[in-house]
Amino acid sequence: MSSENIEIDEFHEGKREEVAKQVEPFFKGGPIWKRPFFGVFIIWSFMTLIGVLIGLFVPVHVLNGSSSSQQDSVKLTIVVFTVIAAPVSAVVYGIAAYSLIKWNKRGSGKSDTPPEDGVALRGHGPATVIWLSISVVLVVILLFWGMMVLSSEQTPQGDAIRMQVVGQQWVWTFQYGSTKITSTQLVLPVDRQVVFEVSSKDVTHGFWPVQLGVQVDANPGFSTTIAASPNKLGKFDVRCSQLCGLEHAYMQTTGRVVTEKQFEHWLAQKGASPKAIKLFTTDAK
Amino acid sequence: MKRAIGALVTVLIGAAIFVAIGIGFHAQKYQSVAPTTKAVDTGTTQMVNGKSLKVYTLNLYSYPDSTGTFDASTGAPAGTKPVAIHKNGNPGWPAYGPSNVFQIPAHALVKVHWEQRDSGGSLNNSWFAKPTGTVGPVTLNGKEIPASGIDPSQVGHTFTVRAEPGVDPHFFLNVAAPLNPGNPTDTSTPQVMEFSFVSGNKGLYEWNCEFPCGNGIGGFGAVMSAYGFMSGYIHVV
Amino acid sequence: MTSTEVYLENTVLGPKAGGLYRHQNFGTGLISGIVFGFIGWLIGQELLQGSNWGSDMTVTVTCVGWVIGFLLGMGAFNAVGRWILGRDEDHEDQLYGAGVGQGWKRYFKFCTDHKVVGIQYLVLVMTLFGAGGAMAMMIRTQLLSPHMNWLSPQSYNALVSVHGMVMIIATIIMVSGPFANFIMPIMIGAKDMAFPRLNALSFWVVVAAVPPILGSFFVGGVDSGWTTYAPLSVQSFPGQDMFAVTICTFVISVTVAGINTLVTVITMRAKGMTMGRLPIFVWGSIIAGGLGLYAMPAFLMAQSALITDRVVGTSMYAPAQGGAGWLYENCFWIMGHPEVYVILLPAAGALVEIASTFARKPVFSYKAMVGAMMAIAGLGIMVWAHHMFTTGWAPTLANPFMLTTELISIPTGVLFLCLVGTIWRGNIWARLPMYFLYLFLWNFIIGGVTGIYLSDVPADQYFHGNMFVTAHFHFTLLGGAMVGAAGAVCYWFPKVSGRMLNERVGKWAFWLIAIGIQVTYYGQFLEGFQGMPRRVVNYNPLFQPANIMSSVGAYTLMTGWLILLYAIVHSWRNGVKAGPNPWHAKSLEWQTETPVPLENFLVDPVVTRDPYGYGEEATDTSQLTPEPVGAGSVSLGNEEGVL
Amino acid sequence: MSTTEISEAGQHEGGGHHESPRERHKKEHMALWLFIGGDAVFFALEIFFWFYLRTLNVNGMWLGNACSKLNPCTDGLGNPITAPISEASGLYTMGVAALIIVSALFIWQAEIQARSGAHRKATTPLLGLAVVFCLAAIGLQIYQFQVLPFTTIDGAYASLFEFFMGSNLAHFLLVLVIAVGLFNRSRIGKLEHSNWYQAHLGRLWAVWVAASATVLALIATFLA
Repeated sequence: MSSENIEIDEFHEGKREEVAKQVEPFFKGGPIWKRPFFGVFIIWSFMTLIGVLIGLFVPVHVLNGSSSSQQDSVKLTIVVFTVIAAPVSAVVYGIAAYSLIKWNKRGSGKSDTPPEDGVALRGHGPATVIWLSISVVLVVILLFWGMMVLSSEQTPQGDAIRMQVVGQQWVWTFQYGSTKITSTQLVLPVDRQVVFEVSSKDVTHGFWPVQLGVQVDANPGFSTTIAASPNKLGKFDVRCSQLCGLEHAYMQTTGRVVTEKQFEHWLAQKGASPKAIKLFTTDAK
Repeated sequence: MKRAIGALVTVLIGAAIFVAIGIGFHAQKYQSVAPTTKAVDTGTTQMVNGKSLKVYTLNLYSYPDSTGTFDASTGAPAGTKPVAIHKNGNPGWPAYGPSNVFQIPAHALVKVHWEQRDSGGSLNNSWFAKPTGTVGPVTLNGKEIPASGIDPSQVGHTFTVRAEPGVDPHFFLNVAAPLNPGNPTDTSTPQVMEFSFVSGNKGLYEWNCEFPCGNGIGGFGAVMSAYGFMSGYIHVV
Repeated sequence: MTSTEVYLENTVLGPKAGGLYRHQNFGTGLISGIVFGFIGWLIGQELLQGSNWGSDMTVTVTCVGWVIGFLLGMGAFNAVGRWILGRDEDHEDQLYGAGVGQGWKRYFKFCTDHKVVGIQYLVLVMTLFGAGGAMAMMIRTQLLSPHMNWLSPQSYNALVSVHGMVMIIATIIMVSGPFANFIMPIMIGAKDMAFPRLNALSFWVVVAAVPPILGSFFVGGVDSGWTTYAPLSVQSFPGQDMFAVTICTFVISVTVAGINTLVTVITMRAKGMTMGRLPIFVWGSIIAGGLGLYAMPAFLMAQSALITDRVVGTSMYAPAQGGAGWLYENCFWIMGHPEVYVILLPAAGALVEIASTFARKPVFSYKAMVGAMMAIAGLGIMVWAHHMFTTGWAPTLANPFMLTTELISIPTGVLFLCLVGTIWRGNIWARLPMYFLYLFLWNFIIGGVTGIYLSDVPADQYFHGNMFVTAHFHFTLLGGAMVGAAGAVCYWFPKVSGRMLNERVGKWAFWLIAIGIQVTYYGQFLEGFQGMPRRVVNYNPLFQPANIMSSVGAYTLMTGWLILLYAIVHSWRNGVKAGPNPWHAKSLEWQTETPVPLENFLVDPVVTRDPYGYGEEATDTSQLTPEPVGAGSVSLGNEEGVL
Repeated sequence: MSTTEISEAGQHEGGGHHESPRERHKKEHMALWLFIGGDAVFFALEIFFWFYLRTLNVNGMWLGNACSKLNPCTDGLGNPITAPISEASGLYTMGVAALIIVSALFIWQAEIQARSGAHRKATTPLLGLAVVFCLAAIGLQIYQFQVLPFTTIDGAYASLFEFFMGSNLAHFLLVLVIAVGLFNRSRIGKLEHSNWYQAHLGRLWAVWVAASATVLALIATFLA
């Protein structure tokens, strides 16, 4: 044990000057392409570019279609967050990759003895402070973005129609308020905010009209609300997002966003009286 | 090289264990309870809109006890050899028969003859007492039931069908049969429901019972959560 | 005098005849467990229930009987009994308890030696990963095709649930089990853990807890996911009772282990090992230990209330009788989120050790790192409701929880800063542990960035309950923590086994794991973007390409882990012998012999500086120097004779 | 040499884990406080459950009135909820709490005696009384379960009431084990000199149990 100790001591003898020489500043020293900053910058730029490209393309092309302003803002949020996060995470990749490229001697992985000790850098105040400040600024940006989007999405509007969503094992039923119409398919008028009052008959379900970009659980014994603003005609999916037992996978249905006229027509076809339809669709305004 | 073989052997052993467990699960939990029941071709019919559709008939039974046998007293034609209603029957667990897997052709009129022998009670959601997705009248013991459906507090079972994820159009059928008023053990006098529906596109459809006939707070535990008793597939071919 | 000579001077203590105590081992534990389980079954059947087998009462009592019987048979309660009777263990009993002179058999005993417990944990963790991994493969195979008819929905749900919980149990103990037991006491210069018997108890309690959860498949399975949200779990199969018994038992283990770790580090540090000189891994272990100690009671509460709901009909979670499912969800996540950090922090600590050793540099801003770990733990208990953004519980709290959740990215960022700062300008020694460190950096960034979307309420409304979440937490738990644990295994392997890990085989495993993780979870991210819900047995054919990608990746991943397992097993038997310090590292565990002697150090070490003095001259701050105390004699703290 | 081999050979004089009572006291004291901390989290959550369900009064089922009086109904398992829910007799609850407090006080007194160097003849009877009172608390608690006017299926109040009493019972059992152990050790003279610390630790636990049981009893009795 003590022999080991002596070895270590000898190892360090007279290394001080060598160590001092190795301490190169981040921004200075030699031609520009040899400075650490430059190398890190190259990798950083590359990784940032990849991140930004992913952010710009993936949500647009992979994400499910959008039928509501909420889903539009989900897409926008993903783009914005990815674009913000890309340069930050690229810093880690840049530093780690540059270190590996620059300071890893070839074949070190096969060697049984370690390379010489690196620079005894036990911390760097300014770097830590900058790192922390950037994180704080980012968190504030992300938080405000989230709060803004959330409040704009969920503010109830005067002309919102209110309908009841009932989850049960393993079917969704939708009740159109005063019209007493119940359907297993969700038909909604376009350009009208709709407030879903969601509840469950048995266990917890997750009410998720996918392309509407909103989601809330259907809890037994309680009613929860969520607002969506369909803004595009067409079909959308309704899925259950909370494991609810045996047939959870099949607890889904489809919905349609239709024009106001078609909507009233559909309600009438289902057997609602004109008066009730009027009460339901117009009086909300 | 030796090490490569060792690594390969490890992976193969791992794969073998995985396959063994997988076969165990497959065999234990996914065996069909009886051979697939195929709908029988019974001619063609003229629809209201003038289209002519092939007609198929499907027989469906619901029993109070899955440990019983399927014979003349429980609905099979006289002279049929008795077979178990359910391979892994459990006393006190109701079951559907003659199988939980049905096969019907696409875009045909399917006439269903359903003999309901189980007791019952109140539905969680009275909406399921009303027939949905049926074509023509729905009869109970030969009498047509009102459009509002049967009494939701006197339901035996429901036959509720929907599409698997991604199958289009979203196919939906729901018919409830009332409970058997007689002695629950007396299964010889069923409630007979008759109804028809038009099958959708080809695909795999899922049916289950929406009457909470299981245990637990919602009544959907035990038999309702065990695959093959109150749930199954409909292959539309 | 070499260590061997010191040890050989003393007579070898053999097992003494007499006393049931000395005849207890895993075999008697099993027999006793089965007997007690059977007695429990009889009690449940005849006295309490009188109804069919498989009812909740019977299953619960049977499982409790098994757990108590197994521990009794193992001899876990001997010391309690002897304390009550006033027949305290004497010296020989303690040596016997530490497994002296019992060869391989001590690995199957209630052994109090922390190194034996560490190895026992390592084997248990690998077994659990094997079981959980097989279930994962089953899930991925089922998802190869949208209408796959291989597994029934019932067994699929059971597999999903048990895979989740088995993996969570395995990851909670994967670093704090083997390495916080084997390595941590040596790192601080202690002779053993503070409570060696509790240490053994914490291990054997986990062993007792495993059979019920795996046995749940035989009584219908668990169909409510690893989160077992009530009220679904209240009406689930009796398998749910076995699940709950497992959790309640496991909580005991975490509590005992947490107390033990904290007391060990606070009271048993070597001379000179101040808190400011503790290796980061030790900090990670005690913060995780403390966090687990205070988070796990919430899980105990959630699951014991679930048991009473199921077995004796209370109504904590049944809304019809005045309960609320949100209560369960809150309780679960009050445990659930801190538990993520219980998993992560020891692994992160191990990675810091690796970074310092293989970059040959001191840890970058030690204090910031420790502060960040504490901040993560502190914030970690205040973020639970971000799992509940879409449950409809207290929508007004969305903004505060969004704030705390996003705040946690600041200390996590500091953790990254310290890791890359340590690597920066180091002379990188590209051995296998360093590979895993790089993989961790790559994966954890992805896990972190995707976490930002989920912390944002509007985006979470799309991603919640969606495969995106699955991919996200697998990237952090598997890509982050488990990769860290793999790094830790490679790093400490020479100390634990006395041999070098075969790095050629290890590197094949590494690349398969690295690629497997990316392919599997990029696939799942795609599924999530496309809108595939979690835990579905069949799905829309739209998602099939992404699912195939994910399944292929999963097979690759499993191959990688199996090859790593082979490398470990092969090297343990045939590896090149390692010296005491193959990595030329400076922390205490590398300064003692390999294999590590019974009480870790032949002479009590004295620490004069922290273990990161790479590139610094030993003379100016003085090197970590284990020195003989009392002129070569061994101080054993035995001044007051037999207790 | 493999790990196995060295550990077989590896043992030396004074091996094992012998420590002075002072050291054990320090460690076990710290461990006990940590454990009480964990238990306190559980305790806090119990109280959280109580007030959460009491405040929400889901379906008017906190006291179960909705079912038992207005419209008799079943609990979903098919069992009828018939028993009228009234508050349980506070006498039992408070009585149980009082007994466990007395038990804890006896352990405390024994600790004071042992600490000041009293002979085992002084501490043993005190600890014996502690055992008796603890047993009495357990017995009364079990008796209370049998005479309760409701069962667990009668609403959230009834459920939590029984849950509280059940968790108290589990705590009492631990106190009993410790009290019996201390009593026996005192009897054979193993609680003297510096070993008084064991009574100290036992007292800490007993006091915590008594305090938490009292708080739960007060809540269950007066905050229905």
